[in-house]
Amino acid sequence: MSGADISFIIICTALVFIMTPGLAFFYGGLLRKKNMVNMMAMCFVSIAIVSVLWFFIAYSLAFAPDVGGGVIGGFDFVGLMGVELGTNPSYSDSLPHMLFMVFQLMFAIITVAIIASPFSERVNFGAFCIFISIWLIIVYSPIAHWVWGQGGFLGAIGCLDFAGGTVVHINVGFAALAVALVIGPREGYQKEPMEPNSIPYVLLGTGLLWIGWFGFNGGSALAANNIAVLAMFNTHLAASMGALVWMLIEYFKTGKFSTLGMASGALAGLVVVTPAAGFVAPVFALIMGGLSSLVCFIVLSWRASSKVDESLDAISIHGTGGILGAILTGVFAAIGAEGAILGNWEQVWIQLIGVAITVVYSFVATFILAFIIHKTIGFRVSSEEEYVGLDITQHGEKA
Amino acid sequence: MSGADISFIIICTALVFIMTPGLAFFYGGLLRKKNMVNMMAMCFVSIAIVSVLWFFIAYSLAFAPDVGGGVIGGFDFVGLMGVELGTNPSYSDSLPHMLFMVFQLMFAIITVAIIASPFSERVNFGAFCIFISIWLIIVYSPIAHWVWGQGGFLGAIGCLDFAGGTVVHINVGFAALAVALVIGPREGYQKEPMEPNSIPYVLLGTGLLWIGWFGFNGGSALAANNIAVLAMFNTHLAASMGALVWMLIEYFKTGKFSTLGMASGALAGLVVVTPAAGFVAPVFALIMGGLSSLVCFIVLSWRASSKVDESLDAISIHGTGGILGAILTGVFAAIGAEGAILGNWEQVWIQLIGVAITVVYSFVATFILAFIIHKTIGFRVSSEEEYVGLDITQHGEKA
Amino acid sequence: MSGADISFIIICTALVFIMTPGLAFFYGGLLRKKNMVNMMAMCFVSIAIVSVLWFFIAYSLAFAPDVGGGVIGGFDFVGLMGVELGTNPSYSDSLPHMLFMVFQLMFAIITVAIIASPFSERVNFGAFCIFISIWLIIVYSPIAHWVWGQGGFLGAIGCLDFAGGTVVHINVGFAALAVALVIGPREGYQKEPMEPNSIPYVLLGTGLLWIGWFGFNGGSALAANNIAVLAMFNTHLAASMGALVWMLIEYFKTGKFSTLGMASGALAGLVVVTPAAGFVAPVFALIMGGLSSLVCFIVLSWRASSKVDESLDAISIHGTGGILGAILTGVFAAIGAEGAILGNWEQVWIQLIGVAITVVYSFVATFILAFIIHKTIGFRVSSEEEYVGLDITQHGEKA
Amino acid sequence: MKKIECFIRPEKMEAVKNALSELNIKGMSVYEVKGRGNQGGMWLTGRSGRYCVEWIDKIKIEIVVSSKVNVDQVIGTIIEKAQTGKEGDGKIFITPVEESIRIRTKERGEDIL
Amino acid sequence: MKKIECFIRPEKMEAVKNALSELNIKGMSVYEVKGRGNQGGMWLTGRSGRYCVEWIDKIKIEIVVSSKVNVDQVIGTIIEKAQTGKEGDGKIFITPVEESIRIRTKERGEDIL
Amino acid sequence: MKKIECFIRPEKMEAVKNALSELNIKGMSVYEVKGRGNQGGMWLTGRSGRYCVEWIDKIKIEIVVSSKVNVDQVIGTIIEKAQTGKEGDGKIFITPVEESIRIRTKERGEDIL
Ligand SMILES: Nc1ncnc2c1ncn2[C@@H]1O[C@H](COP(=O)(O)OP(=O)(O)O)[C@@H](O)[C@H]1O
Ligand SMILES: Nc1ncnc2c1ncn2[C@@H]1O[C@H](COP(=O)(O)OP(=O)(O)O)[C@@H](O)[C@H]1O
Ligand SMILES: Nc1ncnc2c1ncn2[C@@H]1O[C@H](COP(=O)(O)OP(=O)(O)O)[C@@H](O)[C@H]1O
Repeated sequence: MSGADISFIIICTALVFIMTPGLAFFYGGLLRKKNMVNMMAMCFVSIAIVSVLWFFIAYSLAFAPDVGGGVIGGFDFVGLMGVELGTNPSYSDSLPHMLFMVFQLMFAIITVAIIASPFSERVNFGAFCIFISIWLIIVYSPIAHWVWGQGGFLGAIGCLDFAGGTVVHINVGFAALAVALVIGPREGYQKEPMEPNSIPYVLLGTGLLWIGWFGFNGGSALAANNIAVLAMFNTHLAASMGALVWMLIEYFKTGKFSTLGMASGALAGLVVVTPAAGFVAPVFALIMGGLSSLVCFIVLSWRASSKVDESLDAISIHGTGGILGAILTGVFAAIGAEGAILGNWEQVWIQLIGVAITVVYSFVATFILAFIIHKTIGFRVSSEEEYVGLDITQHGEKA
Repeated sequence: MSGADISFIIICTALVFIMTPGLAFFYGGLLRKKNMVNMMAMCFVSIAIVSVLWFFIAYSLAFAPDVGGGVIGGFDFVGLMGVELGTNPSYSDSLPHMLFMVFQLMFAIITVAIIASPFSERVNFGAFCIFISIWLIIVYSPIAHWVWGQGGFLGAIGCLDFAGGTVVHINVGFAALAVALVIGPREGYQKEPMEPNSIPYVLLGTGLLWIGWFGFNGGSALAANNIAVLAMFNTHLAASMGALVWMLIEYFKTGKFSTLGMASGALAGLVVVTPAAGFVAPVFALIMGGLSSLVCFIVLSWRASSKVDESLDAISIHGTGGILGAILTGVFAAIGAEGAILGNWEQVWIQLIGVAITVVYSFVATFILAFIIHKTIGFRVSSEEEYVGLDITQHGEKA
Repeated sequence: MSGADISFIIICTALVFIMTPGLAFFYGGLLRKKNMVNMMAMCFVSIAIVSVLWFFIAYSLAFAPDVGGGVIGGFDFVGLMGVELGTNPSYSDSLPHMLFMVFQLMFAIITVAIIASPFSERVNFGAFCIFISIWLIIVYSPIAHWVWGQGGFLGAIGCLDFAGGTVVHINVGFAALAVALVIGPREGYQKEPMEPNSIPYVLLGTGLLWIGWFGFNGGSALAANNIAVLAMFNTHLAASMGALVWMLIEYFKTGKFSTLGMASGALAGLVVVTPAAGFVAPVFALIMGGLSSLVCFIVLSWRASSKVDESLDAISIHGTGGILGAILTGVFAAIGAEGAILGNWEQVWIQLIGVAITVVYSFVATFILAFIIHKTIGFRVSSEEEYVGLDITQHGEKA
Repeated sequence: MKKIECFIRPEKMEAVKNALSELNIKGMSVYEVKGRGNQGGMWLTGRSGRYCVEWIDKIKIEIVVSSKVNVDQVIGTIIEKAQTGKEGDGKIFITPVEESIRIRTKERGEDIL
Repeated sequence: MKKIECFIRPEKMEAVKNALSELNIKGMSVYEVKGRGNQGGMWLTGRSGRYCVEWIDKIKIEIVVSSKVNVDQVIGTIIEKAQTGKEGDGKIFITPVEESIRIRTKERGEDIL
Repeated sequence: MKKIECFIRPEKMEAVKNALSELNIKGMSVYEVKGRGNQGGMWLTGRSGRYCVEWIDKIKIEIVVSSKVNVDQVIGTIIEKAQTGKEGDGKIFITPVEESIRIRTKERGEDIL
């Protein structure tokens, strides 16, 4: 075990943790004030629920030795039995197994919190809690297993995902889309103004997400080494370029320097670089960040004009940026992996397989799950409750 | 000296630091808007005052070699003389003594800031500053010495306190209670609505406290090793379980998913696990977190219906959770210490002694101190000033 | 390469990063609400622009081997060519060159963001973006080169600047002054009330700046060693003393405990200790913090009564505190350097040279640059736009 | 001169404003208020039975119009845009105004409106 | 119809609302204002002598009542609940209302109140 | 008794208040509103042409004065302090008040003002 690595990954874990409160502010600021506490509560409850389930079962399904076929982990780590303070060489030689486990936990939390997007402003809080509990187990854990788990089949075929582009972003994007389709738009959607209630909160969230992402991507090196440095710098560069490009796009379209655009662009850059962070040279991170803003902007514009009320845009940013990132990782990878620029075009192909499988599984499984809950427990609050706002009706509180 | 440990503890120190601004938001959001700046100012001034006094005298009283009887440290470290850049093996072989000192300083700061609770919305800021200056020296420093100081008597009898359950939480809880009894309730208490002015601020504070607690408990291993990992994960798990349980309790009582309840539960979990973090297996951290929410909820309900206006609930959460944690540490300790589950029931007994002595000393000494200041300088602002709000009258500012 | 150092500096980089979002809140809270988003956007766009330019050219000008005369770096590191994952012994033996580069990048970002001060509430956002792009290259990069660059002439004559008192603070203070003189005061300045719109935001910013400064000064040791510890503690102590002294000054002047005063004092302390952090004993950090508050308070009072509308006081705090710090570093340096207290009065003289050259270059170059932009593109928005507020007119958004 | 005070749902404000603009009624002031109507709030069903949200956010638009303006038309326009048919649509009150002054020019009387 | 505008201490709002509910006066609108009375604010003593807090937060409750309502009883109820006997308790003003319209139904007149 | 409602620029509030204090008019209430005048907002030129900021923040000061007060003098004072000569200076409206009550003492009538 290495003290330096332990020190690094503990702090990276803390940084990934702070992304979820950050997201609470990012998302909360984008909604109408009457639903802001509800959104923040969804993010915070994700921390609580995912952590407890991780302890009991979800970590085991994702990271316990494969039960066959590379599809799911077994029950070896149920209740964190066998997750000791010593190392588990399948995951790291220098970190206590428990540290690897808690670092991974933070990824699961933020993923689940991002999925709050399509639930915003219209959903029964209890039903949301039930949904995420099951979703963690039947969607997140398997996909995490495929890519990162011991024996997972996407990892086995050589699918590159440095820090979770597939597991976290593509997954959550398409899950969010599925949910949005099942539960339908908010009342008054596209008819009434639904302006963000606090840009400063959005920016606070952006700042916290950004710093957290240093831990997310940097920490994914699982050691305090130069790959961590590369990942961290690439992360920053892609976010910066993303912010700049999106802002300029909006400026040329509307004549205004949209601050929200800057924040969205930063996010688009952060998402796209996630699978690539430790594999590509900085110049490609720069390019990926800029490209991601462009592509996500187009998808977002299209989404916003559609009937799909997934208004915090997990699909347009995490989903889209995630796919783009996965593919471009296959193209630009050159450090510790070989992508198309080193002549290995097959990698792109492998990446596409990873994308396709994740998209399909995430979308279909989430759709079915959401559909069942929607038809049984029911997601939507009553029209009156939606009107009054969920802060009062679900939580008895006001922002 | 170890670079890894230095790196780790410097960052943990920074994390503990951020708890106090976090607390400023947690507490500030719970009050009425007209007193929010005042509350935040109390937290920030705690940073300033405690740090300066720590330099001059408080560190010495707490951590200088004992002057006899295990009751108080001497003057060896006055003005930080003798607190060098080399190690002090009494405290750590791998850290510069100065780093140990500043890590401890952050604990003193957050403790003093928590004590702002019973002062909220009714107290002369100058009197508060005087109070905390003396309290640090006559209450905090001795108790810290007993438990952690070189030769302190509670440490000597084997009292287990991993990261400050006794020194920080029990201490501050009962000190807050004493202050509340001395200065009496706010005008209009229990007659007029006194709703929290900003749940988002409370959640921001919760997020910052939570991440800070990773440094608080994790860093208390004083090294980047697997005990730090254990402490950090236990911290997170107890907080998560606490949040979940409290939320569910409120839901079954009122039908609403209180976000404040979630925040309180997280805090209850964080407090209870503090003395136990590096000594117990995760499953016990989980149990402790849940139990703490239950017990703190009951105490808080009782407190809220009483005449005691200690409305930010240092007593119900820090005091109660701290006692529960101290006892359960004696029960569940199994890693690097032996508790009742390993047959060592005496540990519980030792823990109870630690609790009892701390409760009595903290309460009595604080009561006397508060009483003297109350009768001489006077804590309460005039009724008119209280009505207008302390932001304007004490600080000439508005939130 | 050292894992411990890498771990430490990556996290310090993250901490310095968070200073800029922190500054967004610090500055944003001080303005009128109608311009808050604009101010935050200026801070965030600084991140984006500086990072991208750093990649292309600015890092090279500052840190590539000197082209002769110690005045400017060459083009060796353009596009970060040659900035590898291995070490660059000119800067550090234990860190990847890339890590040194990104750590330095964060300094450039926060410096550029601080310069938003004189632009507040009256400037075309596009013109601001153009200004900072050029300023980074023609002012920041050269000065950074002089002090820290390989072959820089101020470094060569032995000018002491531990963490950027000269490069960051003096530089930005006088640049801000120059800008303020060029673009003139806001309409209604000193005639209409312009109260801060959110003290809590200012305090959030203060908290984030403070914790970030641990990375700023601590990380400037470029290793997880005891000098980092010293720097970090000195930072904290100076900030605490600064906060206390400024608060007391205001109290004796106005009878109110100004929270803004506390925040300003903390900043004054943080600034003054920046060049000295790793060179002086804590007691001198304490003295410097207190002294800085006193001096900055006087300068600020004078500035506030003048016609110079540099209302976020980069000149009074960063400029003034920076000069004071540079000089006092020459006086008190005793650890790893010899100042006047060790009899080496020449050091003070060298410091004064550093100060004078920086002040003159920064002021003159910035003045010329600002003047040219002002007369060509034009900085000021129209009187109507200024009235309505920049959030709507520049960004189409509302806080 | 009459003052028309209408309490409407916040989400209808833009629509009402735009419709009034077309009638060439441009001068107006907007207040954020909270209110309750004859039902004393809005009744909802929660896990623990029926409960009442006592205050609902509303917007008050206040328009002072000259006596040359057809008040009924204005009212009709507001109703058309603000109506949903559900409880909580709001109310309009008409009160008398004795004098109007434009600060910029010191002019007085109906013609400044 | 009359409009009753009462400026009261914010902390009395709930009590006033509840008391009015018992009189079956439910429709009302609430504004957050700041104000000053004849004393020109609130005078306090600080370390550096007497000073005045010029604006104090108040709540204005605005109630339009039909002419069948006993206005004096309403006023009496408000006073009973809002009075503390100290300066700053606030004032009540009565103004005339000419017409009321319910947006939901287009009904007009006193009966909608 | 009259109610004087003046919509002014927020930055003029202090000046107006001080000037009224000198006339010994101290009681008043202040509302934060947003409004638009006859221009329908404020027209600006941006990169992509002319556009209109439809709502501008204003302050409404509401002053109920007894009939002994010289309303014209009050109006004159407000205008003097609030005028800039540019569009958006605001308007003043005068409406009748039938009764005033002081909550603290239950006194009624003009003399409480
Ligand atoms: N009597 C009244 N006096 C003052 N304001 C009223 C009165 N009645 C209604 N309002 C205002 O109008 C809003 C909507 O009225 P409401 O009665 O809910 O509509 P509806 O008549 O369609 O049920 C209320 O929230 C309140 O602000
Ligand atoms: N003449 C007035 N015009 C408008 N509002 C007034 C007037 N006088 C008082 N108010 C409102 O009533 C509130 C309380 O009045 P105040 O005079 O302080 O009560 P008291 O008469 O008990 O001293 C003020 O804050 C203000 O909002
Ligand atoms: N007819 C009106 N009814 C109600 N409020 C009005 C009316 N006209 C103007 N106002 C208020 O007065 C403010 C300023 O008026 P404005 O017309 O812009 O001034 P000016 O007459 O100098 O152009 C507006 O923002 C609005 O709040």
